[in-house]
Amino acid sequence: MERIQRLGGVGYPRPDAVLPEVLQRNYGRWTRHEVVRPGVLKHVSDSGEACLTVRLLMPMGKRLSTRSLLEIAEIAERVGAGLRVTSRRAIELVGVPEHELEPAIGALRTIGFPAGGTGRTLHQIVTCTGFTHCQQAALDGPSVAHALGNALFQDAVEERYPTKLTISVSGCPNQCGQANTADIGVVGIYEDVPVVHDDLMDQCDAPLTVRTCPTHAIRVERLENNRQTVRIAAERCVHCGSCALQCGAIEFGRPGTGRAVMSVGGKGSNTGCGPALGRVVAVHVPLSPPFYREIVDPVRRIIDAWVCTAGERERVRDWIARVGWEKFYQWTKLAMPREALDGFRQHHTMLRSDVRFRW
Amino acid sequence: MERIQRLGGVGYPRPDAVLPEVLQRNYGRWTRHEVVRPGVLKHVSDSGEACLTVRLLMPMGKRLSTRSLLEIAEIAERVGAGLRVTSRRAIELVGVPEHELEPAIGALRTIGFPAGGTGRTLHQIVTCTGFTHCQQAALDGPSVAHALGNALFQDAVEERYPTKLTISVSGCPNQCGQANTADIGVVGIYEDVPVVHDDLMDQCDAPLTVRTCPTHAIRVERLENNRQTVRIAAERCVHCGSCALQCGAIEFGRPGTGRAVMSVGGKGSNTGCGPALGRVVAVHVPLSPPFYREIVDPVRRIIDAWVCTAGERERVRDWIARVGWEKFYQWTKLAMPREALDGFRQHHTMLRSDVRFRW
Amino acid sequence: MTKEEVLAALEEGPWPSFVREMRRTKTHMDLYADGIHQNYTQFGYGGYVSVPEIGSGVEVRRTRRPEILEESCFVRVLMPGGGFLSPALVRDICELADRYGSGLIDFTTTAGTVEIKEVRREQLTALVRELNGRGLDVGSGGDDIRQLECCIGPARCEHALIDTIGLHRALGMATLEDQQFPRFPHKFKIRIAGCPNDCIRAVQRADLAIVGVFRDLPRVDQAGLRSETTRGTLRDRLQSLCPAGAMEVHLDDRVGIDGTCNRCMACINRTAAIRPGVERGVAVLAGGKLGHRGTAGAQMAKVIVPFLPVTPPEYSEVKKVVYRVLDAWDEHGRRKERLGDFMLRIGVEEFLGLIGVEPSPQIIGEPRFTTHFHCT
Amino acid sequence: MTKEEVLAALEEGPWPSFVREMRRTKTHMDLYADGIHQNYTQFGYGGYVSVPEIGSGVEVRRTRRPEILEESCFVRVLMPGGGFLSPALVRDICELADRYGSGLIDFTTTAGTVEIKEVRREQLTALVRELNGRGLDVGSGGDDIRQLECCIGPARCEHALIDTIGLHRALGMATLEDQQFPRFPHKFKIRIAGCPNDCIRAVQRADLAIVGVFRDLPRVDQAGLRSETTRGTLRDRLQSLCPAGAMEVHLDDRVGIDGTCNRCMACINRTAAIRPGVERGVAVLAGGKLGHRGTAGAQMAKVIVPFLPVTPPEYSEVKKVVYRVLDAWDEHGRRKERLGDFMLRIGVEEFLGLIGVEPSPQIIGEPRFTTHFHCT
Ligand code: SRM
Ligand code: SRM
Ligand code: SRM
Ligand code: SRM
Ligand code: SF4
Ligand code: SF4
Ligand code: SF4
Ligand code: SF4
Ligand code: SF4
Ligand code: SF4
Ligand code: SF4
Ligand code: SF4
Repeated sequence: MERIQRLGGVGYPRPDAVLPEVLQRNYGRWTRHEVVRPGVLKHVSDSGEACLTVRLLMPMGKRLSTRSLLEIAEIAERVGAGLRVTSRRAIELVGVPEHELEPAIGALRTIGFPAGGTGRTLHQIVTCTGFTHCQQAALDGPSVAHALGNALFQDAVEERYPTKLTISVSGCPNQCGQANTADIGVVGIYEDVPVVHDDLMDQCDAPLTVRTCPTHAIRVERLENNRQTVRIAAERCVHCGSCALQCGAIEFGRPGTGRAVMSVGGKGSNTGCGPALGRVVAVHVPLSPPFYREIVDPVRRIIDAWVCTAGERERVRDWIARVGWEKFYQWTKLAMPREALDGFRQHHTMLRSDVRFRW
Repeated sequence: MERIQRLGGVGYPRPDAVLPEVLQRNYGRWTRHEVVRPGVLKHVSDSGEACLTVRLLMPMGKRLSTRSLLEIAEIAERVGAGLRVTSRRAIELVGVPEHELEPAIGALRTIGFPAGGTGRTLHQIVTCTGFTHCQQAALDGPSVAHALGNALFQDAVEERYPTKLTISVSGCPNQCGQANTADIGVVGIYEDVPVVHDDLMDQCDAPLTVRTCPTHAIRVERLENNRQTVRIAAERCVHCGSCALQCGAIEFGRPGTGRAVMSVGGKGSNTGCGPALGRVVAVHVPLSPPFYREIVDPVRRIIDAWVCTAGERERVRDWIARVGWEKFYQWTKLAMPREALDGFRQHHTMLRSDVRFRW
Repeated sequence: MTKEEVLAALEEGPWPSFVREMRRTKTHMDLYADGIHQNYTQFGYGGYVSVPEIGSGVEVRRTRRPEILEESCFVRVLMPGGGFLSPALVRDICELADRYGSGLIDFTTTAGTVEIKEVRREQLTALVRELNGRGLDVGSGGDDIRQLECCIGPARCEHALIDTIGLHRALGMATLEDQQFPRFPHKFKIRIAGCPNDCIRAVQRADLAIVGVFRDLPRVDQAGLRSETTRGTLRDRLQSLCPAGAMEVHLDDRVGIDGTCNRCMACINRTAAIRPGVERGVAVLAGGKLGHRGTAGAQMAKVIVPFLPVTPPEYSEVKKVVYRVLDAWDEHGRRKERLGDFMLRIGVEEFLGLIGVEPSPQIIGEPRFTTHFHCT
Repeated sequence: MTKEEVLAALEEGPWPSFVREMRRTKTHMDLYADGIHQNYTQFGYGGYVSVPEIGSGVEVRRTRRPEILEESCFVRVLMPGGGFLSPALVRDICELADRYGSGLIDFTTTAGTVEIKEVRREQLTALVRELNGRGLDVGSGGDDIRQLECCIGPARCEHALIDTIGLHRALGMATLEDQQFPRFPHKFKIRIAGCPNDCIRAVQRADLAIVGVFRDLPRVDQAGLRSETTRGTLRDRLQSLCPAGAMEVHLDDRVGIDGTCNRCMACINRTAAIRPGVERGVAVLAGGKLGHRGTAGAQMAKVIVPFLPVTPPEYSEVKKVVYRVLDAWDEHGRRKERLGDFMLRIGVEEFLGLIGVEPSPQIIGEPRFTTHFHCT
């Protein structure tokens, strides 16, 4: 069945209206690139023309004031470059003329935006809105990311790593911050058991709510007044919050019950072992803004272990696949939590049948 | 809770009563071995003493007449060797003196038992009792194995392979023949839908039967006389036969509905990619005794592809892991059956998320 | 620490501070300040907001502190594929964000839609009308197709195997209605990557991932390769990078790639002297999601079509696959069931049947090991 | 083909023929001949047969052809660990098989128990009594522990890391009661392998697999290795065999093995100059089965204890683990639920709790990726 487009949709801006000219001229003709230095890429086309790109570190939660955006855009326009946001929501000036490179980088640094996050560095940290706008947030993505970004800043502006490193932070398991896609991920979870407000059950689609629970912890019950409500079996609950998302009568996420979960080894590309989601290596991590030492320290230890023992161009996932999870825990001094096991869903893929142990 | 042994149990024969003397003398002191030639192993102890072993191909289904067994035992005793059955149920003469080697091999060949199945050969084919004694058998393991053994005989007595190859055959998915543990496996399945005999329901534990069905195809129903029976939803049935095993009122496996399923890549050891169960590569294979061309031909094609393209010492599983399933199907000219997919149980592990294709 | 000390700490350090950005706008800072200080978000329920004339792309978020701000409506502006911002576009967005919203811009994680926040409910229609007047549109909210996302592709990348931006435009405009009128079982994300490097993480994050692939072997420029590398480095670097063991360095230093190459891109990423093959198209993967709802939680998309040659500018063959998937899910999916959960529930054999795709060895990781089949 | 032609074809060829063997006995050949000719087994239901004094190890099989043979009772004789047969043992078995049965011996796939078939029901007690009199016993049938199986181990193998035959004896005798009195939810198989080569496929086939392992690194005899191999072959053979990339050939030709070695045995299998380490013990894996019953079908055993030092001849530490597993399953398992299905149903965290084992990185393949935990 073909779909017919309704009238009235303006849709997306046309590419030719937004693409910088150097890219239009060399569209599909690029032959190679190099990282000139951290934050600066040079792409060369078969026409011989080159394109210099400056990548800027973005404030966490990709939050930009119109004032800053306009300041950046003004510098871009002044040097004749285009502007874009990357897939990790860093900002790029595209097509900076060679002689404008230093002045542009200087001007951008002056207004607060250092260049970095290309090649073998820490790339832009991705995070969701967290406490700046979202009610689901068990942790505040932007401030966690900021603490990490500050602690690891030199790693974003100098090529210290075997290859790229990505860190992403999600305020809750909805994963808008894509934590488990990244080499290192941080996810907020609430550890309380949802509370049902019987008097609000008119805001609840009970059958849908029952079905939404992954562990079948919810069942429908009749009240004395013969109205229906739902009940939650605390011991079955895995604190996913799905029921609260679904049903207006369920309250979940009380103050003080937020914790972080950390994952490692997410990967998107097909090199090495291919794509994968990150695996949970730390749970019940306490949240202490604004410096979040309980998160920053393990992240540092993971990075240190990786930097010291990974091969050239070896991504975190490929490194762990080679050296083994035993070595990962040993070298990072993380304690393997019992919760790393998941008998609930991942029994078969998670447990091992080989005896290929590392000690 | 410690277990207490009841009186009366004789138990297992004592090892010292059955171990050949050369093994008792050198117990735990062996330092190396070599395959002297196919069917003959030589183990050397740190005492300098050596032990020659002759391995014999066993009739399929590990069926041996007392006459043959006594004949073999007599030759063993004559040359002063011990006797044993291996884990694949081949027969071994252990501790044959060097000068008795040729005479012994000759004598054994004369009574019908060639030496073979060691090192880089086809090892003993394992199979269950099949039609010789079992009611479950959808195919007759012994005759299928015999057809394969005859077709591949030279491969068992000459070192033609990159490394060992194992073939196992099970008459039905109970897998007493361990088919899916082997490099190449053949399993019999019935493709009919079970029939319920309401009048025999007194031989059926209905709740257990319902629970036994992996796809929840069975439900309890009341008959008009208010007695209970079970009903099977044909479209949900995956023909596993579990219900018939469980319940005397269910008939399964009518004549003419037996077919073979073939698997590849089972492996027990921890080298290469480590242990794994075989994967299903052919289904609905017709059964045509006594030569079973529809089974023998694909097995040959699989072996040929492996022999031609595997690396030194590369087991079938490791070979496929390296070259990919695409190449496996291409080189063996097998058509991938839709049934190779299993949305029912193995969704996540079976489908791929990478785009690392071979063509 | 006092509230102000916490905020101040978050303005410090070398990384550009989001608190500074928020402070440079009219954002109601107390909501955030109290939130971070109590370690508990001050925002409350929200969601779809029904505004006549607008299908999707505007939503509302309530707060727990009505004395500060009762609700914050926000508008998601559809942005061009590849993330480009012309000066005119920047000025338009900034002007409207200042005039209607708090002046804070959020390039969202889903696809870099621009969110304009803290808009007042009664101003929403006016804002959208002004956006439309400037050639901009809204969308991407509720149970609809979200803003499509693609990597920069041929605009600036030598690896691009397909015209990601062109396909984004074709598919984005063709499905616009489904992006603006929520009516599916749940949200649906489509992402397009130019090559298996997947710089937009399509496979990890999209209900439908379209990835540029090539079918023939990588092309080796032997002379170029020789000038870049010496024998020793070749062997150690290229050969050890190849996960398939498909590269061999011959005695004459030529590098050979055999048919076991799995087109992973590793060697191609490493040197300009190895280029992707010329037989190009897309692979389509379905059912990815990161959200934890549904019984199976996060799952990566699974290959349903390993190779499909594409014909710009219409890309009708791609649209056909997309529509078939959408139709199957739309018709048979349950409420709040993401595509991946739907596939899991009905089974992949049946799903492939519904969308009329024949399985091939390229779509499986490994074949099954169980012997339970439907035989009919 | 006629019935006889089919049978004749199965007597032909170079491989020793099982039909010839059957013909050399009193086996009722027509049952098989008709079966293979019709491609349909002539045997019928069977199972446990209740004989006073005998707990398990005798079973009955009915046929579909009572005019030929109504039923065939069979007896499973427990055989020594390692598969050894002394001349006396052979003679005893053969004599009894001829006298009580058809004269056909079956070394079964489970553990090489010897099956004596076509025994008449009323002769069963006498046969078992005679077996007992000669120091032999029966067992291994129904919902009990089946005959234990172990590899040849130190009796003739240089790789043996533990005394498989000793442990077989200790555990086999200690659990004899549970092998002879069926009372568990379902059958239970225990297999012991001397090293990770697992020549008895314990991990693939056993509810409880006990595998000899070492904890330190393989020991390299540098001089021995040099005399066996040249530099070129070392690199190509040993190094490329190592799945962990843990071997390095140094400039002076010395071979180094680093801590990423996963003790896979590949190098050790390859040369007598590399030997397993000296810190030895067993790994215990639970829940394997090949049978398709239960919702999950076949599954390999999963590591529950990665390293346990053992103390012969009692092996009390091994028995403790075995008993704990048996107790947990016995108490909480459902009827006809194999250990693996039970583990799957209650979840591995809970199972480990029941048997009092703390998880460690050695027991996981990869940690989970979902974020759903029980928090209490
Ligand atoms: C600009 C951007 C695409 C876009 O449309 O916005 C992009 C651009 C390039 N990517 Fe990427 N990648 C971009 C996000 C990604 C992502 C997604 C992510 O990180 O969230 C991935 C998947 C990551 C993963 O595997 O987990 C990604 C995986 C790659 C790879 C494969 C890396 C690998 O380890 O296998 C390459 C090849 C390489 O690095 O050699 C690559 C290479 C490149 C090249 C070198 C391609 C080229 O020749 O132009 C570009 C410059 C890289 C650089 O930043 O140093 N790009 N690239 C994205 C920049 C995001 C950022 O702000 O940092
Ligand atoms: C006799 C037997 C043990 C027993 O207790 O009965 C045995 C004995 C030996 N095995 Fe085995 N293996 C025996 C079944 C197995 C099995 C089980 C099976 O095949 O069903 C396996 C697991 C197979 C698998 O991985 O799928 C097995 C995996 C190995 C390995 C690992 C092979 C690998 O590819 O990784 C080795 C090491 C090697 O071959 O280098 C090995 C090596 C050996 C050595 C060389 C050990 C030694 O030094 O004595 C023995 C002679 C091998 C030969 O036959 O050439 N044995 N070996 C079994 C002979 C069965 C037969 O009749 O063929
Ligand atoms: C704005 C954005 C985050 C950001 O910081 O940029 C966002 C924000 C919200 N997401 Fe999201 N999601 C955003 C990208 C994502 C992503 C990332 C991605 O697409 O790569 C994911 C994970 C991928 C996926 O789709 O699974 C994501 C998975 C969710 C889910 C989980 C859905 C599921 O199937 O499990 C929810 C909850 C739901 O839809 O029921 C959710 C819900 C929400 C809500 C509406 C929370 C709620 O239930 O009210 C958030 C509003 C926050 C606020 O008010 O600031 N959001 N959401 C992104 C949306 C921009 C857009 O244009 O659509
Ligand atoms: C004799 C033997 C086959 C052989 O040719 O050697 C055998 C024969 C039978 N097995 Fe078996 N199994 C034999 C080893 C196996 C193996 C192989 C192994 O242990 O390595 C397996 C697969 C491994 C496993 O345990 O999963 C096996 C899994 C089964 C099953 C499936 C159980 C399950 O949990 O799914 C059944 C059916 C059942 O128990 O319900 C079964 C049932 C049977 C029955 C009793 C059929 C029945 O239901 O009446 C067979 C009797 C055949 C006959 O009359 O000749 N047999 N059985 C082996 C038993 C010797 C012993 O001493 O115990
Ligand atoms: S991940 Fe959770 S906290 Fe973050 S924006 Fe999404 S719903 Fe909100
Ligand atoms: S939080 Fe999740 S697991 Fe707990 S009751 Fe709600 S839906 Fe179920
Ligand atoms: S596998 Fe099936 S046919 Fe063979 S012995 Fe076991 S139950 Fe019988
Ligand atoms: S054969 Fe198997 S799938 Fe079919 S009804 Fe019986 S138990 Fe269920
Ligand atoms: S996905 Fe491929 S084509 Fe797209 S930007 Fe990344 S490397 Fe270039
Ligand atoms: S594309 Fe990947 S698999 Fe193919 S040759 Fe290059 S590195 Fe090897
Ligand atoms: S498992 Fe190990 S110890 Fe036992 S026979 Fe095989 S190689 Fe030897
Ligand atoms: S035992 Fe295996 S992993 Fe360890 S060095 Fe030898 S080959 Fe490598």
